[in-house]
This record gives sequence, structure tokens and C-alpha cells, in this order.
Amino acid sequence: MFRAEIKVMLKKGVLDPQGGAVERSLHALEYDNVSQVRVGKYMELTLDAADREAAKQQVREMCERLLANPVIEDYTFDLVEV
Amino acid sequence: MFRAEIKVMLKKGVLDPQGGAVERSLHALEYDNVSQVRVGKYMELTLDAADREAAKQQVREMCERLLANPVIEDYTFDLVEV
Amino acid sequence: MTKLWQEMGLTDYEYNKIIELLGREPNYTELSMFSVMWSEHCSYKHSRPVLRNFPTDGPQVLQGPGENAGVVDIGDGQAVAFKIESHNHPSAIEPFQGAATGVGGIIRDVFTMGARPIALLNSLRFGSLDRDRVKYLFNGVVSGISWYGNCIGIPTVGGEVYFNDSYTGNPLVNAMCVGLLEHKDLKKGVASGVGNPVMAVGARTGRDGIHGATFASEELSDESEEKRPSVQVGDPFMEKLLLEACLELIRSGAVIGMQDMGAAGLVSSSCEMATRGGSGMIIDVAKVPRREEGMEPYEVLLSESQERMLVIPKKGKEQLVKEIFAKWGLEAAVIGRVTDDGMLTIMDGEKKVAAVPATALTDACPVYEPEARKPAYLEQTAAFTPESLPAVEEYNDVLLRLLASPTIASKEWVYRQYDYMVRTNTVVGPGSDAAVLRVKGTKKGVAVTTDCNSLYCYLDPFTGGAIAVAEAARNLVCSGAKPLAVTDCLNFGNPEKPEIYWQFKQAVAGMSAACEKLGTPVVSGNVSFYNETNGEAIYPTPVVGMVGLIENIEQRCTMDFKQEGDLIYLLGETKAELGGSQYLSVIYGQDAGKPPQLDLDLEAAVQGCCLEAIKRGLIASAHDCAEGGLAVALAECAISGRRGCSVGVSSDLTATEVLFSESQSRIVVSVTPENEKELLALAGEYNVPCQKLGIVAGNDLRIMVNGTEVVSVPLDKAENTWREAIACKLG
Amino acid sequence: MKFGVVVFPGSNCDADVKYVIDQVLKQPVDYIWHQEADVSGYDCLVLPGGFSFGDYLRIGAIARFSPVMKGVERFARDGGLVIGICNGFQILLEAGLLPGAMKINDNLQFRCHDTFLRVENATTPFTGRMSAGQVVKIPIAHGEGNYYADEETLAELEKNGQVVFRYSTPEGEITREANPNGSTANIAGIVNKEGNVLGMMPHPERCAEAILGGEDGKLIFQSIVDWLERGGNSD
Ligand SMILES: Nc1ncnc2c1ncn2[C@@H]1O[C@H](COP(=O)(O)OP(=O)(O)O)[C@@H](O)[C@H]1O
Ligand SMILES: [Mg+2]
Repeated sequence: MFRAEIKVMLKKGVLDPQGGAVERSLHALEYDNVSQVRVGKYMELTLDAADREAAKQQVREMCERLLANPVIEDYTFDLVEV
Repeated sequence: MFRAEIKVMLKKGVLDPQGGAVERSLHALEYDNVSQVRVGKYMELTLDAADREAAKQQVREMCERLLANPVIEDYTFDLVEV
Repeated sequence: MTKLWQEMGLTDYEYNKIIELLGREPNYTELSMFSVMWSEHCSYKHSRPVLRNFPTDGPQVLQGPGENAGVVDIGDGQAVAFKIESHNHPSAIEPFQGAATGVGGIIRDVFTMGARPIALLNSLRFGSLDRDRVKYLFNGVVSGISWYGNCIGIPTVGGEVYFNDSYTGNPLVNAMCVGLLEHKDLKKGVASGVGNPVMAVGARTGRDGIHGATFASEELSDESEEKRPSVQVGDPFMEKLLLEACLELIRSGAVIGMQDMGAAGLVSSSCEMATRGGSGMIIDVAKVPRREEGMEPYEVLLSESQERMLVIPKKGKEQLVKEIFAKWGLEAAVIGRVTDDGMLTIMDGEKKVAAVPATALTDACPVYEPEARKPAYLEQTAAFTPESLPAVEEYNDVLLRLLASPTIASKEWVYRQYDYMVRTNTVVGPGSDAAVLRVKGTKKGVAVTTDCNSLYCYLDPFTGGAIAVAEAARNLVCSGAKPLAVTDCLNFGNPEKPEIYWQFKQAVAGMSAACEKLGTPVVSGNVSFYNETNGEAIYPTPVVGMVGLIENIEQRCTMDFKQEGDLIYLLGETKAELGGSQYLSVIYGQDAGKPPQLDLDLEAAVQGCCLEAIKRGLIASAHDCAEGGLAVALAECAISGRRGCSVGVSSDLTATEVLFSESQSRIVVSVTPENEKELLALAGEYNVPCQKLGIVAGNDLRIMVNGTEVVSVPLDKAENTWREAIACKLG
Repeated sequence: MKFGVVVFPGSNCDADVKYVIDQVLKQPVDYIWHQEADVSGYDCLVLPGGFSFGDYLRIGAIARFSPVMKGVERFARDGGLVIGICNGFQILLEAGLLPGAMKINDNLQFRCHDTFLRVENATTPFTGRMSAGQVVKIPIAHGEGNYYADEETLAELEKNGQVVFRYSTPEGEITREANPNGSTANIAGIVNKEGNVLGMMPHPERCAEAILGGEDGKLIFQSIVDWLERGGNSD
């Protein structure tokens, strides 16, 4: 069994309205030392797979097909055996 | 300078309709071996701080005040020196 | 040491009463059931005797108070079901989800009656927008309402937002839903027919909001932040499916009764349905579909997980119920059956975990009528005389400041976040006196509004309560609708304080008097007590939701000036009534004085006259004169019509009084010159003062009093001030 | 001539579209449940607005896997007319039937109000009753209508005349202020290269009757009817 931790972010170069808003709010709270805020999605799921390689393969596929939109998003993930 | 990577998730036991929807959809795509899907937020930001301890302190504060809603959400974060 | 029942919010007296009712000590599960059912939120133990004073009957009433929603006839075999409910406490802690689940709950109350929800409204109160916390709450509440209503596809067509310091720590979030049904589809929350199955449908049960009803019955304090699990997360998508499935099920004819599992979840829905049906119920908690593992029986019983319903189908229809729900991707499980022993028996598999007479949980709850005492502050507020204030010199400036005050300013920032058009029935959307929805396939329209000026209620709860009803009716009339009936949401502080209880009784008495006179019975409602933070109560806020009928939707009216050259008239009369005005509050920071008086005979006459004038097609626009007085009302007619006006008033009053007095029973109308005579004749018939104010003309807002020009503001400037004020505050 | 309105769990504007086709245009129309894979027998498919599958994860991401979408794809490939409104537009993007992607509004708020649209291409099957440069008033109601296309895609869209509607001032100027959501190049609606699939964020079905405050939306449905009556040719 594997636990996959998946991060999905807007591609570099695609303007991130949420990131911008969070950054402005942080500045309003006087965290002036904060910059380059980006907001994305984080997902966790449990996967019953034969081995790490199979799990990796499957998670990649799920990301490509459903979890991320390749037109505007990039994804990365970690796998933890559980 | 530090790069903070923040994950915000609904607390355990709090209904996660989005996680449920993704799980059902993955099953419909015949990933029957997937379970316990949870969907949360992922944020990255750059922080100008004196040292790791100061950075940690500040990110924790930002999470409590703005980035997470402690009533229903938990957060965790990693700091990478950049 | 505090006793278990005390921890659960029950008094020693109540505990002894439970022992008396059961003839033994309750076990833990039973005690939990009593504690939620006997909480203020579910039992109305401090309000029941007072609520009996409301008039509740009328030829139009198909279902009065006591059901999930009230129902009134609108002709052609059709009816509307409607109710308002508060979600104040959850929204104070988690504004987005708190408000969202409030919307979800009220929608369920309406579709359980067999009605398709056609409109949502909300009535909101916050502290000053100068505070960061208030901005956060305001933003969160509005986006929570927006998210839930938009996602489920029911238009949010109206409501109101007021700002006052008394709500700083305890905002009010009242949500109202209106549904349309055929008489034959009317369903009630009753369980009857021995052996009929009891089914749980919709979402699975988790540990959400256990003891939420108790929580809603306590004052907020800093510790409330710790009561976190009491806040639930809503799933409007699930509710949309549930709505469609339930309506399909009702049309199938297989259902005896159904009720949503709202506050106090399975316990309240089961014992209330059994009580109404004069029956009993046996339920096996082990059969309730769950989302979490290891839940105790009391947790399953008390859970306030959202988007669930309890359904009593006819015996043998279990499979049909399951099929209908499966089509919508939902679960339906048989969890028990109806009995005739009057008992609510709870099993956990083979084991009996509770056995309580259903009526012990409902009707037998002790009822309190606490001491009522007139609050001392009223002496001071009533003694205040506006004459003591310095005379105004710059009326333009005063008017602009009023237009910029968030309570008066345009609420577009709010309602542009609401989908108010979905289902394409919204003929008059938010921003007018009342929203109007067409009823497809007929000539009819339904008009809806919510109203309450709580500042008046603070200064005189009887008059304030009566005005809330009168104003709601007036708003409907201005849209061309005949007012039909009321749903109310009574938001007050801690009723165990004599001053609060006095406010409560007075407000209900005032509302009752107005309802009686205007022929608008109360058919549903909700009480929310304990709206206090650290001992300070909110202003008494008895919100009135009202529904009216337009027989022919072509005969509707809106507030905007329609045409250059139209004549402007005032129905009703302006008096020296600056007490409780926004003028005093905004310009001088004084929430003081005596509020305007309400003459119910005059009110009824003005409304009757206006409605008749609209029906005869005499008037081009009609607008209720409310917060900010005549000057603000004229500005609103002009701004929404994008046409200026030139007004001249001769009066014994001071210019300040003419402009900003908030005298009741006044409506600003405009007529074409051809219709002027007939309007005057009509006003004569109704014995209603009808004073000529001026003419729709130009691009400015001009007002002369006794020959002196006191206001002259370019319309653009007035409009920008009014339109941008809230957005500016939120920056 | 027959219209089909696809219904996903969570569709909200299905009944509104059906009402316009049925009651205003007096044309035959059916609902098509999302689990129906066969869409033969229709001349125009409408993917209506709403919150299909709750808009969870990403708008349209789950709906695009519904069985009906296979049928829609085939139907579109064979030249059938498909119009996606709001949520329907988003589903068409996710399904790859139209290029680009949708982001959250740049003001981060759901917005519901009238918008003015300048008609950029009046030769499509959906805009025959309009003229290029004409300004129509059609309301929006969305939280994620911020259309995104990278530079290359945008150039391609412009070159092929695939941009059908742009948010504009009432006078037809394309300004930043007229853009309610931050869309690339003020884009409110596009067609595929072949011109038979339209996606638009504004809701024409909400302004097809005078009683609702405007009739510009009717032009789109009438254009479709004209097109189909002519046997699928521009005149
Ligand atoms: N202020 C009121 N005026 C009239 N009826 C009321 C009032 N408050 C509550 N009721 C009626 O009491 C019943 C119980 O209401 P409530 O507890 O709010 O319902 P729910 O179970 O949905 O929470 C309803 O029929 C409601 O209409
Ligand atoms: Mg109820």
C-alpha cells in the first residue's frame, strides 16, 4: 500500500490570481518580507499497488488524465509506503 | 531567504466533499485500488527571514491568521533555504 | 463537581423532570437525546408561550407554524412554501461554512414539503466594516451563501444587510427559502402507519456538529472558538442530488412523510415525525450508513451531518425509494419502522440502547416564561431630543455621507456574487424593494422580501416589530404584490435576562398587531436566542420574511424613475421623526430618540392605495421611504432610473426633518401627467395624503424646501458614492 | 430538427435552455442524461451551465468522463453543432473539444451581472443573426470564467477567426474595465477551427425573453435554427 501526496500548481508563466491575492493579504498583515506566493492544490490518496514502480506509473496516469490539467498545470508527487 | 511549502487540509473527521468526488471519479475511471482521497490546498512562498527559527515562527503565524482556518483545517509546512 | 446533565446544558429541574417522565434514570444515550431536544434551539422553551400570540390563520394558509415550512395558496391549485432560519453561531466561528450550511438547511426545510425551491433570500447583520474581523466575517458569509446557492442552482434574489456595532462579535445570518408546489404534492413531516419503514437517505453520517443544537443555544464567548467540531462542512452538490431525488420520490406517491435531519439530526427528525403522527418508531443505529468508524449510538443519533433526510415511505416501496436515489447516485437505507406504542426505541443491532416516549422529547419539554422587565437604557434613549443637535448647514454633504454609509449604500457588492437569475424566473432581481419571480405557465408572479430595522427595535421593540412587518408588506406592495403571509426569524440576546425577555415579548406583540391589521398571518419562523458576546446582547432583531402574490405579472412595478417629465408624488405624510434615524446614527453617532410611530390604519390605507394604483397602471414607479428618509428614497429612485429630479416641498418642518425624518407609511411614486388626476382621486378615496413633490428631470438631484434649495448633487456623484461605498470599505 | 440538452448531475441551467428552445423558439428538444452514450438523432447539442459534479477538483474535469461525452465528441467530429454555455464551455475545454483552459476569475469572486459582448465573428452557425461589430447584452454568472490560452494558441484563434465574442463596453470598445474576469484578450466565447463547436461563458438562455430584461440571447438560438433550416450552410 502506498500513500501518494500530490501537488498541482499552475505552470510557471501562467498568472496565478489566488497567489497574488494571498500575497496582497499577507502584505496587508505586514508580512512585507513575503514574495512569490503561489497557490495550488494538494491531494492525498491511498493506492494498493504491487510495487513502487507500478504505483508511480499509476499516479502519473491519474494526474495526466484527471488530477491536473496539462494545459495550465504541472504536478509532482511523493510516494510513501504504508 | 527561505521557500516555504505549505499544505492545508481539512481536519480529520471533517467532511471532504471534494475528496469524495475525486475518489468516485477515479473509481469510475477504473482505478479501483484507490481509497481515502483527500483534497486540500498547497501554497508556496518566499520569505526573507534571519534564520530558520524566525522563518518557522512567521509561517506558523501566517497559517494561523490567514492561510488556514483553524476551525476546520490543519496545516503543515516545510522550509527550504534558498 | 458539575453533573453530567449540567455539562450537557440541562438544569437539575429538567433532569428531575426527565426521571419523572421515564419513571427511571435515563442512560447516557437517552440523556444526550433529551439534552439536544430540550435545548432552546429545538424546544423553543423560552419562546413557545409568546409565539402563540402570533395570528396564524387566514383563508390563504394551507399550513401554518409547526411544520418544516409554512404553505400558502396562490390559486390554480398552486402554493408557495417558505421559511427563514438563523445560522448565527456557526457563522460567527466559521463564516463561509456556517453561512453555507445555513442555506443548505433552509432549502431542505422547503423541499421536504414537496416544493421546488424557487428563491433564496438572506438577512445579514454585521459590526462596523472598519474592523478587520468584521470584514473577514462579511466576506466569508457572503461567499458561503453565494457558493451554496449558486452551486445548487437556486437564485438568491434578495435580502438585506445592516451594519451596527451591536453585531461586532455576533453577526446574524438568517437564510430564507421559498418553494413552489402543487397542492396535491404537499407533504408533511409525519410518521404514521404501523409497520411502514423508516429510511435514511442522502449523505452518510459522520461526527459532524454533535451537540450543535446545544451550541446554538449558548452565548458566544472566547471559549466558543474551542467548540470546533460544531461547525459542519456543506456539500451543495450532494444537496442538489438530494433535492431532485426527493422531489421525484414525492411525485411517485410513495411517501407518507419526510423531514430533514437538521439540528439534533436523527433524534429530532424521528421524535418530531412520531409526535406529529401520534405514532412511535423503532430505529437501529447500526443500519445508518456512516462515513466514520467506531461511532457510538449517541453520536449517530446526534450527528448534524448535512444533506440527509428521514423518509417514511409506504410499506413495500423500499425498493422504489432505493432505485430513485440510486439514479441520483445516492444511498437510501431502511433503518427502522413506524410503531404505535408512542415510543422512540433505539437499537444498536440486537441491543436496545434507548427507549423514550417520543412526546417526552418534544411536547413534554418544560416551558419557561421568565421575568420581563423594561430595560433602563430606554429612559435615556427616549429622552434624547434631536433638537439639541447643531443645525445642519451642508445638506449635500449629509446626503452623500448617508449614501456612503454601508447600511444605506448599494448592496451590489453582495448580490453580484449571487446567481440571482438561474431558472429564468427572476423578473425583478435584487436591488429593488422586493424581488419578483414569474410562475412559468401562468400570468402570476410571486414577490418576496425580508425586512427589519433593529435600531427601531432597540429603541422601542413593540413599534420596531410592527414596523418590520409593515415595511415588508410595503415593499411587496411597491412591487405590485398583495402581501400573503409572514415567516419570521427572532434574533435576540439571552432570554433569561428580564430586559431581553421584555424586548422579545414587546417585539412579538408589535409584530402580531401589524400582522393582524395587514392580514398577513405568520406561517413559519425560527427563534435564535443567546446572541451575545461577553455579556453584550445584539439589538433585538425580529426579521420578517414576507411573500406576496401578483395576479398578473404585467401589473408589476419597480422603484426607478421611468421617464423625464413624470411627476413625483409622496403617498403618506412626513412628520418630525428623526429619532432612530440613520441621519442621527451616521452623522452624529447617536442610536437614540423615539423611533417613528406607526399608525396601522394609515399604513393599510397607503398600501391599499398604492396597490390599486399599480393595478390600474397609474404609476410608473413606487419606492418605499425607509432608512435615510425622503432624500435617500428620491436618490435611489433617481439613481436606479438614471434620471435626475427636481423636487420642491413646502412644509412646517425643518429642512432636516423633511429630508431625513424616517416617518413610516410613505411611498414615493411617479406618474405621467395624464395619470395625475386619477391618482389624486384614488388617494382621496383611500383617504391617503398625496403630496406633489416635483418632476423627473435633468441630471441632478435637486430638492428645495420652502423655496430654498437645500440639496443639489449631480446624479453621477450620488451614484458613485452610493455604488462604490461597500467595495471601498473592503478595499 | 431536434435539440438535445445534456444533463449532468449538478447541471442547473438545463431547464432554462430547454424552456427557451421549447417555449420561445417552439423547436423540439429533449434532455440527454449524462449516462447516455448514444446521441444520434439530434441536430444540435447543448451543454448547459451549472455545477456539474459540484465543480469539485476542477470545473468540468469530472464531467468530461461521463459516458455522454464520447457521444458528444463523435457528434462534433461529424460536424454536428455543439454549444457549451458556462459550465458547458468549461467541460468542452476539459474534453479538448476547444483549446485553452479556464482559471478562477482574477477578482476571485463569483460574478453575476449583465455584460456587453462585441460580436467578432458573425459567420458561425451560432451568430448568423448578428453582424460583426454588433454589441449584445448577455449576462454572466460564474466564478471561473477567466479564459486562458497561451500565446501560440491565442494567435491561432485570432488568425482563424475563432474568437466569437469579446467582453466590451456598451459602445463596443475592448477595455480592461469591460473584462469581468481577467480573460485573455477579453475572450467571452470561441469556436473550434471547424466552427461547429461554440463555447461561451455568458448565458444567452437568460435573456431570450423581454420579461427577463433583454432578448439578445435569442439571436444565438435563432441563428442555430436558421443554420439548421438551411441544411447546415452559411448563406
Ligand atoms: N418565530 C416563530 N414564529 C412562528 N413559528 C415559529 C417561530 N419559530 C419557530 N416556529 C415554528 O416552529 C417549528 C420549529 O421550528 P424550527 O425548530 O426552526 O425547525 P427546524 O426543525 O427546521 O429547526 C417550525 O414549524 C417553525 O415554523
Ligand atoms: Mg426543519
